[in-house]
Parts: sequence; structure tokens; C-alpha cells
Amino acid sequence: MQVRVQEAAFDAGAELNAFTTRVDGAGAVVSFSGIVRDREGGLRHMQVEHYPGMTEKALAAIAGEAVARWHLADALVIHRYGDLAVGAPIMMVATAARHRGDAFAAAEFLMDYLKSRAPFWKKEITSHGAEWVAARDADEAALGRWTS
Amino acid sequence: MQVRVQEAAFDAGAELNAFTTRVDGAGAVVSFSGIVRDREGGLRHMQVEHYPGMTEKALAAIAGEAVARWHLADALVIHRYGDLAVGAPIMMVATAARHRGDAFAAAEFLMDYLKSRAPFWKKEITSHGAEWVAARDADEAALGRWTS
Amino acid sequence: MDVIYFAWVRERIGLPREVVETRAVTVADLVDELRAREERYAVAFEDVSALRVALDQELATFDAPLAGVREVAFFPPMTGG
Amino acid sequence: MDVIYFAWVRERIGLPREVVETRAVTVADLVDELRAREERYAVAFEDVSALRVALDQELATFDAPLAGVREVAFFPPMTGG
Repeated sequence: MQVRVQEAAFDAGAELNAFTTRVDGAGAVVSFSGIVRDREGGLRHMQVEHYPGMTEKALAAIAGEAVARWHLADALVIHRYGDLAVGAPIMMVATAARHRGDAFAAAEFLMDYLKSRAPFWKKEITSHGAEWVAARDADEAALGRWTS
Repeated sequence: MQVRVQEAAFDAGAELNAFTTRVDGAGAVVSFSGIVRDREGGLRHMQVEHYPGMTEKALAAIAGEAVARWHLADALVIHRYGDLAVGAPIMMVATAARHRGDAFAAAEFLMDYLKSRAPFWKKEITSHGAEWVAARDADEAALGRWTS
Repeated sequence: MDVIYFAWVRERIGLPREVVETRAVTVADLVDELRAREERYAVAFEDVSALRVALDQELATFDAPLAGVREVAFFPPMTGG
Repeated sequence: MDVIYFAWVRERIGLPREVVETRAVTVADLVDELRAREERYAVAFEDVSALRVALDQELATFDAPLAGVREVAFFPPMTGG
């Protein structure tokens, strides 16, 4: 299990390959990558703020929970902070398991918890000004499916 | 939308990066890769047979259905045939969407249909002999969730 | 009509494809004709519930009609992915 | 006690962290004390339903006790991923 919080850009493909090589014997690998997107037009860059100390703990707890709940061979979480250009990777998760169902479910679980429970905040710097990204009710609601 | 059926090995990380670069404006990218695994011990290699002509048509139909059912920016399917070494990639799918829910659901849909509806057959060549991999009831059952 | 076999169906019958002259109306009729030919066909088609069929490269059922069909393929359940 | 602010809470209050001397029993008591200080605090804490709180880097609720806590953080709902 690997959790990294970093300002530097990362190469999602290279991370996926390194993760796949590391997990011996797992037939199924799922990855999710989040890319800075210009949703409304005019986005200059994205600022990601986080809570050093708590961020690493929260991500490790979420990843540990995923490994405990599913039969995972391994899990990876990378999340950036600082100024991110449009088209740049913000974060990625990867999961490896014997069966694809476990790998998919764990990756979705990681994303749902990371979205609403890891202390990151995004701010969009656009040609008209700067605005904090609002939390989506759908993201909070998504947690419900894991607590049955 | 890209569908490739090939004997040659491929680099899942490089494919993921190329796919991500190609899909302009999609914030969420999900990938699945299947790796040859030695489940019981003694696997020498895997032979994958397919039905040339039908395979490409079946994969294109499945990918087209995924693009039609979810809000996908793009989808990628790569599947190999021939002799595959332990640890080698067998296949991958990737999906890109604005929202992660669509990207995850479409990738799972692609995998479920590809498993049971695309004409591939795997044979394991082990130290004790050769054996065709049996279809899993769970894979057939997995299709049920997409037909409600 | 071209008849194609894959995976263990191909191995049991001992050839990957052949041209079959038939007046079979449905896939099931064709299976009965093939079964009656030789032991290796009887073995390959022993349990059709363990088999799948494609007509002109589209999955079909064993009661499907063969009229107009040029290529019939028999194979076990797929195991890709 | 260290009190830390993130995102628009930090911007509204105008500083990222401060040391606060308090006898507040719960988070809600602390919020009331801060609100009473200055307009910028009152604005930042206007609607606590739009806020989240962490005690020693663990998410908590506004009725949680502060006994033994060294670090309190206030921030909006998270938007990572």
C-alpha cells in the first residue's frame, strides 16, 4: 500500500506500470486518474490546498480500509497539491486483485472516500476571477453505498 | 473509440497516457488491465485463441454500446491473442468521462461483456499439461446487472 | 456452408473449419447431422448446453434458422478478459 | 490551542492559523467565542452547516468536547479527487 501527497506532477502511465509490476500474481488492475478540466471555459489553472499531516493520515486510513474490505493485493493513492495546469493529472488511485470485481469496487470506494473525507480543497483560477469548487451533494451521497 | 485485437504485447501505461491525452476535457479516466497470472502454480504460458472477424465486430459493438449508455468522451479496448507469458498484459479497457461514475460503470460494463460475449478462449499450459480455462458462472451472472 | 470450430470443440473434432453440404433447417438440425457422422463429432457435440454458436459472426441460439447463413461457428463459452 | 483555517475559511478570517486561549468545552462553544471576536470571524462562521471541523487531524462534530485537544481545524467540505 502506497500513499503519496506531492506538489510535483506525476506520470499516470508510468505509475500504473510500476504498480502492476510490484503486485505479484494479481490478475486484475484498475486505475482511476483525475485530470484538471476546464469545465466552463476560461480556466487558467487549478489551486489545490490541503492539510499537511491530516491528509496523509486520512488517505492511509481510507486505503487501509479498502485493503481490509476487499481481497486486494495492493492499493496506490497519489494526490497533488499546489498550482495545477489544465490537462495535468490531479490524482490517481490504483487497485490490484485476483478478481476484477474486487479491484473495481475498491477503486470506487477509494475515490468516494477520498472525494469527501480527505482534506483537499480546489480553487479554480479563471479569466473572470477565482472561485472555490463547491462540494457536490452527489459525492456525499455516494458514501452511502459503502455503509450498508 | 478504439478497438485493437493484436498478437503483440502492449504497454498499458503508455496506452493509458496516450488515451488520456487524446480525450480532451474529460476529467475522469478509468482503466482496467488483465495480467496473465499463475493461479495454481506451474503455469508456463497462456494461449489465447480468438475468432478473427467476429472478435473485432463484437468488441466494437460492446464499446459502442458503452459509449451510447454513458456520457463517455472516449473508450479504448485492446485484447491480445497467441502465446502470452506469465505477468504479461492480456488486455485492457479504458474509459473517459466528465464524471467518475460514468467512467467506472462503463469500464465495468465493457469488462463484463468482453468476458462473456467476445470470442476469446484461454488455455493454460502448465507443467502438468494443458487445460482450457472454464467460463465462470459469476461472469455470466454479472451481465444481469446491465439489463434492468 | 462454412463450419468453424474453436477451442476444445476444434480439438475434439480435429480440424478448425470445413465446408458442409447440408439441408439442415436449424442449428440444432445441423448439430444432429454432424453428431451422426463420426464419434469425434458425437463427443464434441455431446452436451450442447456447454456450447455456443455464431451465425455469420453473430451469437445465435440452437433453434435459429440457417437460411441464408454462410458461416456457422461452434465454440465453448468465451473466456476473454 | 492551535486553530487552523483552510480554503475560504482561511480567506475570510485572513490568516491560516493562530494560537487561541480558550476554556470552551465543545467545538460549538469555541465557534461562539470566535464569532464574537470580530466581523470577519462572524462571517466565516456564519453557517456552520457549511463547515467541517477536525480535532487533532481527525474529523469531528461540532458538539465534540475539546478536552485534551491540541489542534482544531475549520474548513469547508472537502473537494479532492
